[in-house]
Amino acid sequence: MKFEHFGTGIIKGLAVTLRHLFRKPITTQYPEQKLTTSRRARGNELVWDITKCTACGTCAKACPQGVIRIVTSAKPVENRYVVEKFEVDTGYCIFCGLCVEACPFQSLLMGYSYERAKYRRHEVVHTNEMLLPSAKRPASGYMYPKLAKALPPQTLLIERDEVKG
Amino acid sequence: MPVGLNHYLVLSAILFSIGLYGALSKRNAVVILMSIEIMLNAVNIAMVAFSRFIVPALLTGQVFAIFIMVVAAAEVTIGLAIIIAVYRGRETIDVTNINLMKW
Amino acid sequence: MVLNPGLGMEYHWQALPPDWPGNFWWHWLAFSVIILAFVLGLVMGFIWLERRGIGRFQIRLGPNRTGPFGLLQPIADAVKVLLKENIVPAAADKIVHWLAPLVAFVPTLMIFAVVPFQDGALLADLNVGVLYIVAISSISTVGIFMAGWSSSNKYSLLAAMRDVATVVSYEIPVVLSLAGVVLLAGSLSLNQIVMAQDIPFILLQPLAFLLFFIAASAEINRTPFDLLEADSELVAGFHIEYSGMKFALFYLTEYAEALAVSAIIATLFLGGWRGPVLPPWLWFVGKVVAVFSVMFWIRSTLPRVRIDQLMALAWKFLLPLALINLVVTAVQVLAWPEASLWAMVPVNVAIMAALVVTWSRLLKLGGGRVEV
Amino acid sequence: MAPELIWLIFFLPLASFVVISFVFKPFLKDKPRISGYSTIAAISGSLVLSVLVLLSVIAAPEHELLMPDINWVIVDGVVIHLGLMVDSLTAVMLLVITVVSLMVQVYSQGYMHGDPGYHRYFAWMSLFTASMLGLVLADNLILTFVFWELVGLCSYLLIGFWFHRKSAADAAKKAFIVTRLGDFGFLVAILALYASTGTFDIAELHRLAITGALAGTTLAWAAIGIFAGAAGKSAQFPLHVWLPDAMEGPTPVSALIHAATMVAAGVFLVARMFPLFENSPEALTTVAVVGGVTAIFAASMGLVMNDIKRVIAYSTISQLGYMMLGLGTGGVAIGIFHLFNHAFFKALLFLGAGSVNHATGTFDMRQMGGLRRAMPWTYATFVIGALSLAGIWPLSGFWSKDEILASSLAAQPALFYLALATVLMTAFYIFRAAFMTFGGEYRGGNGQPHATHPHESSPVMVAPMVVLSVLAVVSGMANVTGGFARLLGHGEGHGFIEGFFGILAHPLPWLSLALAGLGIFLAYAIYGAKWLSAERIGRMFSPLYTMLYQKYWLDELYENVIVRKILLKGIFAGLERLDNKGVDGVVNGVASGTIAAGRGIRRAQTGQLQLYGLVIGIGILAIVLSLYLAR
Amino acid sequence: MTLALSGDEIAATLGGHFPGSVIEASKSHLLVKSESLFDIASYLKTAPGLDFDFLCNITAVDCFDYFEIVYQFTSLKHNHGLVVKARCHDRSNPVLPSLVSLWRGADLQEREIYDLMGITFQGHPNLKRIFLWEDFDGHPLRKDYL
Amino acid sequence: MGLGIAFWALAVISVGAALTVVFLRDVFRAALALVLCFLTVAGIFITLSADFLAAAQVLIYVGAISILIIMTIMLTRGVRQGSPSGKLRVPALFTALLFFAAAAFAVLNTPWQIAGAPPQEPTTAALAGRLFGEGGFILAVEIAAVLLLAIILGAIVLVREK
Amino acid sequence: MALKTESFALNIGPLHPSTHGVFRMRAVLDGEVIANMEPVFGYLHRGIEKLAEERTYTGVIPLTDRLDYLASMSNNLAYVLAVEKLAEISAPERATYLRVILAELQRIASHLIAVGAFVNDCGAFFTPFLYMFREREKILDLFEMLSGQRLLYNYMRIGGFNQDIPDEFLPALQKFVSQMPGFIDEYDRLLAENEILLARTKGVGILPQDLAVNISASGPVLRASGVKWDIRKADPYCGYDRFEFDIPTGTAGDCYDRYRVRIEEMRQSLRIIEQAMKQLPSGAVKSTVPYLVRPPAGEAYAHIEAPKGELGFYLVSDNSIAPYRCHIRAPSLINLTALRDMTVGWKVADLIVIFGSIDITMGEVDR
Repeated sequence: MKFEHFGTGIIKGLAVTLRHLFRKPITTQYPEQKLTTSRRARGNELVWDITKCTACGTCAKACPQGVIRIVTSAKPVENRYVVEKFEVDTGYCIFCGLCVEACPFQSLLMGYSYERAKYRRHEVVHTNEMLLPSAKRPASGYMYPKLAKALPPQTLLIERDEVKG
Repeated sequence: MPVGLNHYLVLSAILFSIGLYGALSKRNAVVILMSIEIMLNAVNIAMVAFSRFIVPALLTGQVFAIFIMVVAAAEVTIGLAIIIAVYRGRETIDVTNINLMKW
Repeated sequence: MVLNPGLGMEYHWQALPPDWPGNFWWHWLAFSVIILAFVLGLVMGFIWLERRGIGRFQIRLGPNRTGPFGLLQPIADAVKVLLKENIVPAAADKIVHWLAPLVAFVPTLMIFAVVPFQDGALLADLNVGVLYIVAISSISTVGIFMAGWSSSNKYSLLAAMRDVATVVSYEIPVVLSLAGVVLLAGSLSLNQIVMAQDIPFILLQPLAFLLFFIAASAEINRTPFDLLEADSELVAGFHIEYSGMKFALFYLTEYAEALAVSAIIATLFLGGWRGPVLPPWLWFVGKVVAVFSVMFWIRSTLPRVRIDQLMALAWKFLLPLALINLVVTAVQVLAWPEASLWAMVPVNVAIMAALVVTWSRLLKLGGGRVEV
Repeated sequence: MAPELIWLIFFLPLASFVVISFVFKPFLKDKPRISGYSTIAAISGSLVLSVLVLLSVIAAPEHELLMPDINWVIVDGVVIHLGLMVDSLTAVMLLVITVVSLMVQVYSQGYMHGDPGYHRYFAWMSLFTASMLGLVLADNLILTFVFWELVGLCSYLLIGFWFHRKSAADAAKKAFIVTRLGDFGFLVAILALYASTGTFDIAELHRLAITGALAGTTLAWAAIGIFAGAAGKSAQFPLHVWLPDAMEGPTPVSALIHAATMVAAGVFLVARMFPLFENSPEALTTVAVVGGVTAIFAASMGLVMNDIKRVIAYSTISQLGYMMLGLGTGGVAIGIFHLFNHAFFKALLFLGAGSVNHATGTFDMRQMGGLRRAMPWTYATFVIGALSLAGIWPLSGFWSKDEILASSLAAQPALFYLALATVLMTAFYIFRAAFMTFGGEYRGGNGQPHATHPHESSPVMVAPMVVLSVLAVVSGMANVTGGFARLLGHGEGHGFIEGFFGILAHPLPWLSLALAGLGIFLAYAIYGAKWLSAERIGRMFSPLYTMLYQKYWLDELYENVIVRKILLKGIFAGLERLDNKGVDGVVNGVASGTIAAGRGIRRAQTGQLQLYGLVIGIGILAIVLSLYLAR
Repeated sequence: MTLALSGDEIAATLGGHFPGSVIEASKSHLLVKSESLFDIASYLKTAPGLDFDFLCNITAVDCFDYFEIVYQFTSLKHNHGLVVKARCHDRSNPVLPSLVSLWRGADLQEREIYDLMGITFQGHPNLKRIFLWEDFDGHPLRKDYL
Repeated sequence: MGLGIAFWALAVISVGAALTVVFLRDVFRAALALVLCFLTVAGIFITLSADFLAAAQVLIYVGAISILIIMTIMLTRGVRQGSPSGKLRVPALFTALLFFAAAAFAVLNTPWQIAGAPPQEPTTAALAGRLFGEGGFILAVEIAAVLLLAIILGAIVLVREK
Repeated sequence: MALKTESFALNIGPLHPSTHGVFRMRAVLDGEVIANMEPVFGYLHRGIEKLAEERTYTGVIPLTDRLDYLASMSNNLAYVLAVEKLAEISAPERATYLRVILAELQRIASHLIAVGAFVNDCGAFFTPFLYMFREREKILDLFEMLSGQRLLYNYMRIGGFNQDIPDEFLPALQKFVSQMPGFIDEYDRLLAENEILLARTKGVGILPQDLAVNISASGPVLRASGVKWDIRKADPYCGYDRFEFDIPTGTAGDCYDRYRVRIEEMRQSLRIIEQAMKQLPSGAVKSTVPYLVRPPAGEAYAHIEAPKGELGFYLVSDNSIAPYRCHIRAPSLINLTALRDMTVGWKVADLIVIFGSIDITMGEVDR
């Protein structure tokens, strides 16, 4: 070891850590304390608006993973095909949001919630009704600024950690 | 029979004999060294026993034991150094294969 | 005072507090229990303190779930560890693998036999106390080495080799730096040394304190000298293959060693149980905790040194300085006028500063590529 | 003066040596200057203390400070003390050594600049200074001998400082071996003295010699033995051959060791043991005769050398002969006074030679010339030294040389004439050197680029020369009043002015001055103004010239005749024959028998350690058992 | 701005040194014969004024008929770049000279191409598979690998 | 009584450990047995009222020598297959037994002059006095120091590479 | 130990705390000294180059997130620049400035991890690492605000961004930029003069300048060896020539220099961000680009100065909606070329430090 500064460097470092001892911890106690995610959060599921969907399949084409499967009725009703099955395999979904971006009818949105872990593998495949928005499955403002405005503002560490170095 | 000088001396003799046997019969140089350490320890016991029972006020035996310890430390150091040097050159510490002293 | 007529070793055990009820066996038993309780309790406290403390140094909270302020965390950890499956590697040297944690732990516990908790309150006031500590503490090395060797794991073997190299090197500065204290106190008995500290020896022997702190940290493998468990290199070092109860023993050993070093530093350099107002044992515990706090403060700050730098530090920095310190102390003990002991404090601090600065300048320790 | 402080005189340079060797050299390789500074600091300390010693001795000249306090070796009743003996002689020597050493160390700062062995150089120089100081301080012969050998060792190391040059290595060996020849005599003398007196103590020996308890043949042989040692160290004929070769060492080394101090140690030793010589006329005569012969003999060789350092080296031998002559005829004061003066001006001359060498890259005077303009300071100081050496009034050399002449005239008239002739030669050769070096036109040095335009050396080299030149002027004044002689034990005092000018009232000084003037004039005529051609004169006295140039073929004599012919062919060959035929016959017979036996037994020698151990163990047991059974 | 040297100009200078080695030269790149690739590369590395001391990137493109190896040379000294291409027409055993002896930066990149595209670089000191294991069958980046 | 128990326990363990050292094939375990042997010898020192020596025994033998030995074992090959006995097994055994017989015979047949005086109280200061004090063993201490210096140099020279 | 021992092989990785992912180094040790070392790659090989051939040009962007997952923004940027070059699309001015801001933020975030992990490799008990994570979290907060995720942003699009920044972004960024220099000073106080860190890193793992150029090293590794080469200056993209900043370079090319270069680069990045924030124009963030980009047949190579070094995308188009060939010049992989040269002769502990000082991400090495 070269003692180029004969230990003053070590002492400086010790002083830095000592100062941190008197700072507020920056960690969050997760289950009790929760931070608000981004208004554009891409939570771990998709929210589907059945009323607007025309089953055009743009989302399925845009999906790089190919996790969206759409089965429509053979015959159009009111000049529209009816969706018989809209299936998202969340297990393979990478939540890139390209489908939401691609949807021309604003019928597909990213989910806002995140604590949606499942115990069984087949439960991650979401179909039709399971994809509908509900109180438990709010939609995020991803690609939809109006929706985003309504969501609570994101907690930022920069706002909490006021101590300057 | 209360424990007396003879007990210690016989213990010392036993340990010394064991060490002697090891030093003479083992083929691994390190084990030989270890046996020699046992012998030195045996001698130390005898020394301290003499000191305790014959001249308890003088501690001469303990002084000698200290010197024996010094010599033992020195012997181990140099012995191990030799072993490592030999091992480096010959790739073995089996003394039966080390016959540099032949002729 | 004849304490143990039966064993014929009466001369070892010196005066007990005269008001101690009963005879020697009480003392033996009571203190064994006290020491066990003290070590286990304080080790648990240390584990909690270190985890919380480092957490705070790292601007996080540390364990805070089990019990108030996470106080029960060490117990939870202990329970978890004890309930874990005990895995022994197939290629391991089974007997040695089993024995190793014990061999490492028992000597560490034995150290506390001579540490005075307050005046005369110690298991055995050995008149060779300091020597006893140094001697006993070196046995744990064998345990660590056994663990490293018997695991049949290259990482643990490397760690074992590092341990041996470290201990062989650092024993010398430890003994030499303690020699200065012993010279000043004029006794090897820890209680006597405490009694001699009208001025804490950290002031009279600042250099010895510094050297002992560094060398002892290295011997018990505390950061920045924790090369044998270096998580970034050797993953966990010598106890990589240990689990369950045996791992718990190693864990315990690690903190018991830290506790032992803290206690020794508190006793030899900080005046032990001496202090105003508060009861002596509280002073003692307070000082131990303070020393340990410095240890984990350092742990939370410093990177780790490399093995050759560790060796170089011992041989080129600590050893010469310890020798110089010994000579300086010897001269001072002989020549310093008794009355002006306080005047020695600034002198010795100045000597320490000068020596450290010059040595740092003179020696370029370590570094450099090793050609193969 | 506290004895501890006197010890310090010796220990300061020793500490410098230790620090340089064990701290600076290993750890501060890249900062060589520090070892020079430490040496200078240590020697400065010694100098200050030496001056204090001198002052205290002057204050009480009769008082001998003896401190045989420390028992060094106690073997079977023989007690060897470690002790100091500080009398006026020691005080003077201390001053000479520390002053010259200090000047040389300062000079070395410049001279050795950039040498890779800088640390080594100063370490050895420190060790040398320490040993030399120890030598003059020692109070018993054993200690003296130890330091005597230590200075010899340092001399060996420093002559061979540039050991990668074969000539330097050879010269170092030669110096070592030749001086050992003399030391053998010294050692025998010490042992003889001990055998007859039972003491190594110098003071005790003095007392014994003065009271006559030690006398007769023993004393004579002991004295001659001591003188043999002195002759070896002081390069007296016939052991002088090493000194010219020793010029292979760095020039400051030559200045310090081979001009001022170590070679003077022989003179000092004789002076130290002078009571022994005084009471043994044979020994005293030997000293005088050897001194006188050496003086002229060396001077004659100095006439023809072309290497400036060799000229000065022969001059040194010659002057040492003078000192011996002075000791042998006049006593301690005269010899030591010359030593005192000689140390300064000869060191000065050597330093000048070194300075010249620094500028030109060579020692060969035939390649120099004209340095007067290029190196004015060197020139001026060199000439002062030369004048002092030649014995020109009122420079220091004059005073001591005059006294030697006077004393030799009184005691040994034959030697007086030799000495007178030496005066002439001395003046001639030293001014020959001066004119060849500084006069005329520059002849190009060693041809290296830096030598084409020689320039003055750095101030750090010039300054010591200036100091020494001042000393060379004034040191002679020490005895103008007779003070020096009085200090060393005898002589009467007189006023300064009286002494300073009064000396010119005698005829003898004029005679020596005239001879010196003649020598200078001749040198000027041949080498300065070139009125006479050196070659023609050389051809005229061709055989003589050759003889001188070949140094009387002494080296060849030693090498070819003594070593090769007598030792190797004669004695050794005879021994060899005896050995081959007689001894070997027996031996071979025994050997072949042994081999035959060994062939059988060697099977037991397996090389197995354990077998040996086993046999040893069984053997011990057998012995123990047999002892027990025999009881 | 890193100046992209025009392949035409370089081709002109190269034509003098290595006649017939340049197959095609355009503003954007230079297509050379694979046999003379190494010589041209060493020329490009050392030629004054060019000094391509930095082998920025190597890649291979499977064009069915042939493999096209694309070298991006850069000169840190002059801050200009050049794209050099070479082709391997033998699909079963494509071989190219290795540039490792010139730029050690080619080491891992050539190994990667060998691994994924199956082009052998002659003279590479350690041409082993890099991402896939030794007995992996086929070369995934080829268009015919499915 | 207590002394007797302590002695017998320590003696049995030490002899057992020594036998293990000599007869075990695994060198590493043999070294561990050696450590045990050293420790019991320290215990025997305590029963002999040599407290300083006991501490020194642990410090030097357990702390230094055995660790050096273990390290050497690590550096050499074939630890597990260990240390077979050589050809000299039988004569060695014979010699050792003979030696033991002789020594035991000598010990038991010598009329030792047991001093009745009590053993020294704390021995440290007394030992220091014997070693460094007037009429002590100071010369031997210095010779030991020189020996250690020589050993250090020798070991360095021996083990130094190239 | 100085003693010569038998050399033995030691596997470091693929599961080892200090290999920054699943990397494996097969080291042959002589005592503690590395006698030989062979890096083994491929434990995280996912065939991204092959996958890209099956996706639309836009669909590749999420894949690029997964290259250097500590610097996804930079990967996005390099890729969209390559596509824009190939399809001759240009992004609006506002998007260009935003890209600079994001790329530089990403650089700071990546360097924070690099330095933190590097000091951790030196053996510091996570403290510097956690301090640096704290600042990185702030950057991730900002990125989350923009893209909705904290790691795999998928924010850039061919011709701009998928959506404009929210209103609260710029104030938060301003706050961050004003605070950050103080934190960097704090890191310096903690580390820059620490004797142990100096001893561990100075003169260790030297990559000489000529070798650094010869192995095509880039980024801080190249600059620490004293080569003043930064693509932002040498070949400015996204209008980097409009900003004032310096290129910090090292002298010795040792681990310490690489650490210093990264710290200095963070300061320079902050300078760039400040300038870009001041100059940020208003307007659209995306130019009109068809839903399925179909570039003309041809090829393009675009490179940026990513945090780890020169990140380049070589795209070949056959006028279809998917790239015909997509090659990624991964700085992490190429910087590892000289790993053996840098580590042989050093000790195990140094191997970890040297490896940490190169700063790689396995996602990028193996792809």
